[in-house]
Amino acid sequence: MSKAQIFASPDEAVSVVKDGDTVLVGGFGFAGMPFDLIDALIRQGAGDLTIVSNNAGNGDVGLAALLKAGQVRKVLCSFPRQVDSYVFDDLYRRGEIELEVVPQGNLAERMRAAGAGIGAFYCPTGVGTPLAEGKETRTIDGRDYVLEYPIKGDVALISAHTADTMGNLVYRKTARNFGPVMATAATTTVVQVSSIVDAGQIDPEVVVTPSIYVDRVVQVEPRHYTVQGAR
Amino acid sequence: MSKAQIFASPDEAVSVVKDGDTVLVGGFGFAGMPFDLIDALIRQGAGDLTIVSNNAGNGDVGLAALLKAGQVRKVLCSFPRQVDSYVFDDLYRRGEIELEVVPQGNLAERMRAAGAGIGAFYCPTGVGTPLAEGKETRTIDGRDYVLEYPIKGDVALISAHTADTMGNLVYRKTARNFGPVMATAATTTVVQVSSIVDAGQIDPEVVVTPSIYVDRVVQVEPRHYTVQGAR
Amino acid sequence: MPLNPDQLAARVAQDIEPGSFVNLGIGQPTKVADHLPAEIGVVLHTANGMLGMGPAAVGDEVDPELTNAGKVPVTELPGAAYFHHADSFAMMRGGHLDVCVLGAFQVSASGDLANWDTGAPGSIPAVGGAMDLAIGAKRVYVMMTLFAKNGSPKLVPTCTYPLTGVGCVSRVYTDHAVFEITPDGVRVLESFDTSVEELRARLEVPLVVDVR
Amino acid sequence: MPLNPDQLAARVAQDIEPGSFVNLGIGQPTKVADHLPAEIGVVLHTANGMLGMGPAAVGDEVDPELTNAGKVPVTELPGAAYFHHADSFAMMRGGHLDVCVLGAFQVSASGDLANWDTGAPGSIPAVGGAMDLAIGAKRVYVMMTLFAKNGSPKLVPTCTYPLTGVGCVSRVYTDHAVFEITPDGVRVLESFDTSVEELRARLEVPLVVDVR
Repeated sequence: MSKAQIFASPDEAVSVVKDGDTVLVGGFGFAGMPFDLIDALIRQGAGDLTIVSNNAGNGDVGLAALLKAGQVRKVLCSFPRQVDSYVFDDLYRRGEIELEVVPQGNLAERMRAAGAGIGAFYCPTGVGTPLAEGKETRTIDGRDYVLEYPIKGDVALISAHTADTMGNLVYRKTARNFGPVMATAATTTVVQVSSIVDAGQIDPEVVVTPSIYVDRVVQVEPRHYTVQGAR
Repeated sequence: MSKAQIFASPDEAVSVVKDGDTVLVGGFGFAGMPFDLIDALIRQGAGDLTIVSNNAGNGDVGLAALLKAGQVRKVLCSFPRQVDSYVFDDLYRRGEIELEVVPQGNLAERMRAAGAGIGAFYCPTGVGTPLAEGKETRTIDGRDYVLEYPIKGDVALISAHTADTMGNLVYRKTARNFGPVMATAATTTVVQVSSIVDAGQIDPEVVVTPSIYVDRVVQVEPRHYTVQGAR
Repeated sequence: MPLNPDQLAARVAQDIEPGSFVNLGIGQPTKVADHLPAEIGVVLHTANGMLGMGPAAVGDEVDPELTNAGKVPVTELPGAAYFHHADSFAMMRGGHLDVCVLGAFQVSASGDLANWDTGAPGSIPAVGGAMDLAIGAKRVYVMMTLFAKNGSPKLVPTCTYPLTGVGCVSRVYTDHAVFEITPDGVRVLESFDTSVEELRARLEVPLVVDVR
Repeated sequence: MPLNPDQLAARVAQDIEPGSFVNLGIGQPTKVADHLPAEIGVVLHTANGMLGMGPAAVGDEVDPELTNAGKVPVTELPGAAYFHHADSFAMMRGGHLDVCVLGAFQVSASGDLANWDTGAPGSIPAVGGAMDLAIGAKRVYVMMTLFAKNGSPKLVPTCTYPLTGVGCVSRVYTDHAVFEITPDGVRVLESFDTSVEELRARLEVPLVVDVR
């Protein structure tokens, strides 16, 4: 409902997150990670969160800092273990955080399903592996599939390159990653961008996330961390 | 496999169509209809075709002309009946063509599923209606869904605005419609475009159909028909 | 006097909140757009792949590659976006549209909608995006005459025509009155040229009226 | 001498046909790119949303918003395209990639792949896109050492590590030999520093050899 609201600060933008929420956090490693929104969420303090994100944090910043702050009960992700995922690793080994490993394509497709009104879907990924254990399977046209269910978020925190005042978004290079699909899968989508332009300034042909999926926008200073360590 | 082949004429481009093929035909009414490819298919003469398209032809041109040529055994579409669908109407009433009416969103989503490797999906559209009769249903989280299966094409014939020499495509306005999803759902995708540019001339951020989905490209003169009659 | 189609479209428009994302289907409901002032910022979706649709195109504005779901040439407003059909219907089916407005042959007391096929012998069925809109929009508003040409009511205890969707209609805007479909029954929100008693006499559907 | 990783990458690259769409996973297999001459027009896909990926970025080319699936900064070639994660994995899972090259802990004689989790106590499982690539690419090439550090074979009758995919591997490129997984068994396509007899002695997997 209604066009995107534009906020003056990340703190106001993330005020919508509540204790116990499922929060979809964009980014693939650092690319596309909404650092300013996460920092604001740490200041805001909502706890008992379930985080859905590709990774489980790198170094001491962004998602790793949120984990370190003790606000996260559970992580759904495809690739927690990385050379610099020591914050997560430590919490996990101490039994202080739950982990559900989801194949990366299922993570994306299950959020897409949530956004697209699909109740469940038969998926070829993971058949015969431990990640399909206990899940319903079916053979269709001679191929085996696993039944997968949508992942819906209460809030999505994502990063885009430019928003217009309606809330239309464009991204930049591989920082696009999970942003567009998370925007469709959350009740409230909060976006940090490098710039906000007037409606009409983004060519309608190149909009990646249409305004209908965007609820809250805040402009922040671009901030990049060194990419360290493969995987 | 391999980059798009660029053909000098629509006739060469559609040579891949065989008797009995399922052919996905882009366009929503006239917008995005691949007129030149269809005309070439009429000259080529492949028969016993199953056509998947939103409509079943308008006036005497494009898809309607293909139907009139007697090359089509069956049509899957969402909206055959239009003010100017007299070619289809006549064939249908004479029992000379089969019709499967598919809700427009299912048509799109079933082709997307074919392109995305999804075996089947539970969909809320059509529950409790005649179009769900005989189909498997399931209640998930208190909501009823119908199980829908992919629609895969042997060939897709679509129209785009510009291709680069790799086969990347951009479209124009609402002529985009089914083109991008059909391109993913067919074994061979044939595209007519208004212009072909060098690789690198389309900004990678604005590509709508990535080159991997495009097999054959032909440049044609833009040709538009008057839009006549709503619905 | 019952409302004419234009008055009815204006009445529907009154209930659309500023800033809503709205799909107006095809045919009559598209007239609602004429009664949505630009300043309230309603964003129109068209199923064939666009948000931010503007008014019908006239003269030189006509572009065969820019039409609405009824294949009528339209225009584009600032802040528009184009997308392909699967994305467009994901938007519809995923529950992102605030309101859609559809025509109907019949609406039942429990909100079932029949608007795609009369089931008449020889008729050619054509559903388009109606079933997707019916189950997808947060609120489904129907805009129709209350009575068919033969005088039979179109708000009925049970639809006799093939269904488009089950229990999906929120409100029914007709030339004689506006009805809300509620778990407690069909509520008369407003009547134009007739009394509730007259409506009760002509409809087989029990009507609930708020005491104001 | 067994092939070193760079030689092995070059050997895999030889079997990639011109114009193929290829995903090189993460880690070692990404080295294959160094042996694909530009003129053969292989198009690289990276799971995090790009076709047309170029070589690793150096110096000023480094852009934190342009990385591969291993989060290593890369470059963009003419004719590239960006897309979001659901579209990227639809491309992978829909069978559109001609080849993917993956590392492995174990491959079984029937083409089962284990490459995501050793199942060791205390290990933190992490699958990434491996299961999607395993079932999605038309041909799955594995690139690995034939023996683990403790000398045990990694081409095995049955995987003991948790599976990534069932019956999905087409070929296994190792430092000692190249194997094709076929319905008739594991075929030795080529050996580098060893005889088939030696391979038979060290592996528990029956090997098929073509008479040439």
